[in-house]
Amino acid sequence: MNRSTRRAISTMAVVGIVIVLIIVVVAGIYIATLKPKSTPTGPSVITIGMTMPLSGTFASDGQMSLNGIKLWAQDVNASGGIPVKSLGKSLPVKLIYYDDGSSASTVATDYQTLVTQNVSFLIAPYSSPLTLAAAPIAEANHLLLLSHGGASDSIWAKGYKYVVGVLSPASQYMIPVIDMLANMNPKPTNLAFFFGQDPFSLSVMSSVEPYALSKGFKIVFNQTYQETATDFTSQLAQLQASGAQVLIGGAHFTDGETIMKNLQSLGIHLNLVSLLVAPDDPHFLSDLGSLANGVTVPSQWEPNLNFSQFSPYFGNITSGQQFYNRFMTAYGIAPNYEAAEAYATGLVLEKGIIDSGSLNSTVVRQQLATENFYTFYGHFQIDSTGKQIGHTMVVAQWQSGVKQTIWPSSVATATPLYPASLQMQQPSTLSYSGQGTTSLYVGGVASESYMLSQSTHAMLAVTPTSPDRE
Amino acid sequence: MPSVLPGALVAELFILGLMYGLLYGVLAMGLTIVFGVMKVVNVAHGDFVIIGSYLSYWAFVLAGINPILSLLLTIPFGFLLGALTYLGLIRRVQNSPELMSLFLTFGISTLIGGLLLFFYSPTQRAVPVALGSIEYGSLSIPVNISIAAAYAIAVAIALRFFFYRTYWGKAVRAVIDNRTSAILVGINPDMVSLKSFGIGIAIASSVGSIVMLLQSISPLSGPDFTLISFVIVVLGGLGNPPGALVGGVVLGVVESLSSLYVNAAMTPAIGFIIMVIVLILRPQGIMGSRG
Amino acid sequence: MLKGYLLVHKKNFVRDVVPWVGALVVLAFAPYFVSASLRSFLLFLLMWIALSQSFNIFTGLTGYVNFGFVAFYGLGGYGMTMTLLSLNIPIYAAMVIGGVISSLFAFAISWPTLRLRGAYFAIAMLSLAQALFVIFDNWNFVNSATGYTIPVKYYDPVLQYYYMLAVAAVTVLCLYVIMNSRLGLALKAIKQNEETAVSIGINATFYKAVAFGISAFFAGLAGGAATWTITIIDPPSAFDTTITLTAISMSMLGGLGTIAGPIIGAVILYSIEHYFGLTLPYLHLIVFGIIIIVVVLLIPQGIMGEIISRMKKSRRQEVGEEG
Amino acid sequence: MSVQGIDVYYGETKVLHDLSLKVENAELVALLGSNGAGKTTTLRTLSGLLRPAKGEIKFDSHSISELSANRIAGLGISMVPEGRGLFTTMTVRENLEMGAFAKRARREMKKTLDEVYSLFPILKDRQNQLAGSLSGGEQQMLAIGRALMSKPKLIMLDEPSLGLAPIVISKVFDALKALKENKMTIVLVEQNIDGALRIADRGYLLENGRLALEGNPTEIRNNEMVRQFYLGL
Amino acid sequence: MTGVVADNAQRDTVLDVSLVRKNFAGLVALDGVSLQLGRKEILGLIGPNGAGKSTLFNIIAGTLKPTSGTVTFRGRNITGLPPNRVCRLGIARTYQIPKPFLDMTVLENVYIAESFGSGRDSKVGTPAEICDLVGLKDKMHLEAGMLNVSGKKRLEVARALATSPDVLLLDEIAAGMSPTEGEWAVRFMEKMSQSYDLSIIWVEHVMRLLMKGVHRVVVLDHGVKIAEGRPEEVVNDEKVQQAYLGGKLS
Repeated sequence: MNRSTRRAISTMAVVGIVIVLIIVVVAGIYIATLKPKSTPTGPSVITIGMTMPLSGTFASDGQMSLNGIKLWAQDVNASGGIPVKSLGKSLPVKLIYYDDGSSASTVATDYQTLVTQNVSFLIAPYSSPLTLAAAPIAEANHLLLLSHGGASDSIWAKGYKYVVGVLSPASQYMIPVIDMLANMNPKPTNLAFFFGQDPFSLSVMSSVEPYALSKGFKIVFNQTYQETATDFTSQLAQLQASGAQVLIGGAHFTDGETIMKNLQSLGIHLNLVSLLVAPDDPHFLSDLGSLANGVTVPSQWEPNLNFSQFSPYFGNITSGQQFYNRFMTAYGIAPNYEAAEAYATGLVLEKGIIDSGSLNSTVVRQQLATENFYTFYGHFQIDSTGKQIGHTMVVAQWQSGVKQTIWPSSVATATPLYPASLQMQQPSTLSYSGQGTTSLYVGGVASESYMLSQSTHAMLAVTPTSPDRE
Repeated sequence: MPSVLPGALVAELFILGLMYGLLYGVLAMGLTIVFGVMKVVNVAHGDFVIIGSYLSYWAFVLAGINPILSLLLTIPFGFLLGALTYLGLIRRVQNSPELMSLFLTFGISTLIGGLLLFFYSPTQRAVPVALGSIEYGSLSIPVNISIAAAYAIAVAIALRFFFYRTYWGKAVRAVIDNRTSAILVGINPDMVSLKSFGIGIAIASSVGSIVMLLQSISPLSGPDFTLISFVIVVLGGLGNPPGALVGGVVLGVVESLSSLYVNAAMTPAIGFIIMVIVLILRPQGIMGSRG
Repeated sequence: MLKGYLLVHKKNFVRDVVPWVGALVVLAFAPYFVSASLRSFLLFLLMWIALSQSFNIFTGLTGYVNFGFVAFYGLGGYGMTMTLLSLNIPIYAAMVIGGVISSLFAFAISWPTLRLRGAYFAIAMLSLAQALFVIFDNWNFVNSATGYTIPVKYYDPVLQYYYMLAVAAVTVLCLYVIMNSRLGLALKAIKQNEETAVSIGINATFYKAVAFGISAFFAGLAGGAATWTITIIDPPSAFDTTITLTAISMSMLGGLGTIAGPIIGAVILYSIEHYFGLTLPYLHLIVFGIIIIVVVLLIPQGIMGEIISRMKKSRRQEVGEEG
Repeated sequence: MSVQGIDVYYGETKVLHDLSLKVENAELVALLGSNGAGKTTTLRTLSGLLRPAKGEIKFDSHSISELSANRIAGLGISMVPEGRGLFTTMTVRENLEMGAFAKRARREMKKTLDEVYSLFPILKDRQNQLAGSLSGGEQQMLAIGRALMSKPKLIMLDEPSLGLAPIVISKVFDALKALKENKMTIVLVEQNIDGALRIADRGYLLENGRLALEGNPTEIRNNEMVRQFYLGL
Repeated sequence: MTGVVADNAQRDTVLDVSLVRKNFAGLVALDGVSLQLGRKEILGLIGPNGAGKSTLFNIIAGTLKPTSGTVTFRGRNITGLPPNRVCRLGIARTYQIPKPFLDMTVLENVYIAESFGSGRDSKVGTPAEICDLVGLKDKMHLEAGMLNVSGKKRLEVARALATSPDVLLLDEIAAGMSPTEGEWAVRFMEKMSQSYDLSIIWVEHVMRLLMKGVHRVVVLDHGVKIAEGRPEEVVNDEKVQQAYLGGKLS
């Protein structure tokens, strides 16, 4: 390098440093402006604060949840806001949210920021660890923290007074699956457990294991795995050798699909596969095609559920289908239960504010303790710790390219496809047109639609050859 | 854990481990060639795998191209991308301390991760191509993994041909062996570096296509592949391509067979622990010859 | 010894000490006049200063790049949490125990790992940290994947702020003391030319291990204080490679081996991350990546390194070639 | 080749001071001098591995001071580095093939290969062995053979006798003599003055990076400076 | 052994190298070399390139472990001790290619050596005095990287002296110095040796100087000691001429 280029480069370095410094100054100013503006005449909006994991491990869940909550806020504001009795008027809702990057330390900082921004209520980030990181801050500032995506039972075992769960806790996830299997004919005897090694999945596993044993099942394979693992074939080969008839397990997204692909490539015959989280995502179908058929997932909510016959019923959205359509129109992608539980969280807050007539978190929290009602998402009732006890899980199953609710039978839209093993070894056609998955995100906003076209539907409609029995 | 090990299961696990090992071994070869020629530890290696995977994914979704066919796309694209990355970035730190290239490729890795997240969202992707398995007695060998292994072998053979039969391949070996002498016989080290980096990245992104047959990926899976490659490369000796293949097979088989005794969640630790032990006992790797 | 070295250097105490004390005083009174959100921002900024500085204590002074740095942070966090929960001792004592545990780990692994050089050392440390993650994830003794939560009775954001301030201040002070001590002198010699250093009687193996242990101690302290603030610790958050990479990026941007460098780097990068994290979710990774690439290509010595070498260059021009 | 007043630095240290040399066609020039005199530095500069800070190097009346080492090699200047610099993990034949890397040489590789084999028959017997497994003398022959493969106009050798037994040394010198008789231009750096002067046409004596003496073998032999530089008395 | 006793200083041996042998991957670098260094003696160690001088230095200094043989320093077996221990016992060395701490000033370089070194009070003086002694007084506050070759060589000597050694291993100190500077080096070493009870092994290619400066010479060739004795005897030794010049020149 000769002298002149060296000088040019150092000049560029100086320019670089200056640019960086400018960015920092701008950042500083921005952060300074985050400080609350004084509002002497009482609140004119209801400010609700939260962070969401829009990047990092939980990013896709966070995006879904955020969309659900934003949709609720839109709907509320479109209908004139929430009537607050103590103020004698209806106030619109304002959401403040940040990306926490799935990092607990960012959650801890951002919630500190939120509590200084005159928020009246807090909504928890998606996932149990992040909810746990937000809880002490809510507690210390006496702000209600509604959990829509933190399922771990431990959240409610720490004595927090302000944390309220809208969703069924992790311990409830696989219980209905076991109930369903116990009612199958022929009833399977050998179960395989293959859960992820993470707090949520372990929490699911620790409750389903004794429950399955109490129902007379034998657990012939029981392992946990790292979510980041790139293949599970050697474990699944052993699972096959163990003589298991049903696989119960999973953790999140990528690992769930990889398990399915591995099962398929090994040609493993199972009567039923039930995985956490992954199969609920619409991508599960587009990514796996006919392989998805017959896979079940414990679900907090399904589009085909309808609770409007229950009383008291709350909310303008009266059925799952209505929410599905509403969400489709707004975002162009199908909602999963994460979106629904997030929307329902808004409804729960709305109900609490209306019934208590207050914007005071402590008052609303007390009000929620007494509530017992239904929304399109299902039942709401909490115990003294704030844990959800009213809501129940359902079991959903992919059948011919459609996700059907199959359990409990009172809300089922289809009979379980059981045994559902046949699709597993059918090589799908290589000329699959794959129109189902062109959801291209730019900056976290879905810009293209996710829609199963008619032709895809037709192609994926593999007629079950085994008789449905219940 | 079975008290008596069924022979067929052990055999199946061995074959599965071997085949996966071959694929990851070839992936690691890409990394080790780059290190051998340039002394650059490419932290972004796994992210180039994901780029290849996404390319195959979109080829499949938009044009219905099977991931195997999309190799025809990812190999030249990977080579081009590698060559451009080399010309634009890597070349500038080639003569700086090793540390600088480590930082640089870490920056590239972060950038790729960010760009993929920005454009594709964090959701997982997979392609619904099912290939079933070959039943042989009581063994069942998955077709997709067999294809992966076959591809790995093909790449290994092609690399061997390139390194031992072509002039440029020999030039690459010459540069790895003795850089100064290579320059003195007229080999342009920049050209060799360019080609090696291109080849390294072509291998990574083409493995990405194959990976699409085996599993589901997300923009954040890149570092997982990098880590696997690191372990293998160190097992085989940094800068030693055949060593990488051996390291990959050793790791694949050990991990697969260990699954009989160890909970799956512990499996990744086995690779790391083997690697740390190897580094302590034989810092030059299993295949390394320098004493 | 110290006296003799100071003679060589002619320290300007007013210039060297006053700004630091000033900054410390401002930070000490900060909770009284800044908002809770800014205080919380400062708390984590202080954590990053402590982390990048403890990274600097080893890597900046010896030139060995520790890619498994997060292991020290995680072990400190676990050490603090577990002693706090099981022994019911004051939190500062638990933090010190966390630091000591992390330090002992560093000494234990120094023998096999410090023999490795360059990329081998980096990869070995990276793998070691990953192995720790997997082991903790499966180990019931540390509550496996579930990890621990700090009970809400310990929650006190102002106190947490002061602890973190203390950790950061002590870490910076320690680096200053090391750099002006016999240990620092030995490390400086080892970094510049290990062979010569050994030839004049410096026990390189010993001094490197000591620096490794000290670096681990302060990273452990910071890990403990951070865990207390975040209130939860589990293997993915305790052994997150991103923490290593962020600490590396910060100290590298500011300038490894200098006192002010890692602090400047932490301020810049953490502000950027915080700012973009709040506004543009995916963009901060892209910005982060570009900054690292630009720094490596344009100012490989970091901001302080660049300033120092420019100062030297201009001094050299004054003195003229060979004086 | 001609070298005009070059200054060469290692970092900030000046190691060659205003050095000028000339090498005529088909001439064997010996560069002599004690250790640290600057002989190896001179060769490294001529082959392009080092850049002169000042001065000019001309080859066939073209300036080559700014060219990269691999370009210079392509022009037909071949160097046998100190310690031979073989590709030890490659076979003898592959080493020779690499020698003919330059496009000009690659076309005639087969022919050149035969020529080298006839000059050093032992290499043909060993052609599929790894270069690292050869004996010291064989390695030196391979290094020279590799340099010849590029069909060089000028060949430069750095201490070919280093570490070899006396019998092998004389063989190496015989080979060089044969090359010279084939009209090859050779620059030889040697500390074995006697051997070098026996085959050289002219010699330069360096001391501390400066030219100390220039002349034909007899003049150098009879100059007292040589004995002084080497033996101190 | 040629058996020449140079002067009475040799009577008490400070350093005794006995039958040292070193193999590198099958190659014999040193083949049973023995030599003794007396108190206040300056011993020249010469030999053509590749003779094994550096290997011998590295073995004495502890950088390499001999395959067999022993090194005894003042009656203590120091074979295989690490270099830092060897230095602290009192054996200092310089490097042929100077290896200063480039980013430190001259004074700092010397200061570090003094403060670690042998661990005893320096017998030569304070770092500043040592800089003065070797003629670097006015460059004391310059960075080592800015010195010229001669300055760096002087710094090597200063650094070695600062460790307060009893034995000094000098590796090509005069190469890169002007003839006048070389003369200075010879006088300097003689003075150091006498004033500070220093024994020196000196490797040098600038023979003119070496022969003036040393009391006794040991000649190595191909790892074997081929001659030993007073300079004028050694120079006329036929084996030495063969090794050095490839034959008798004229």
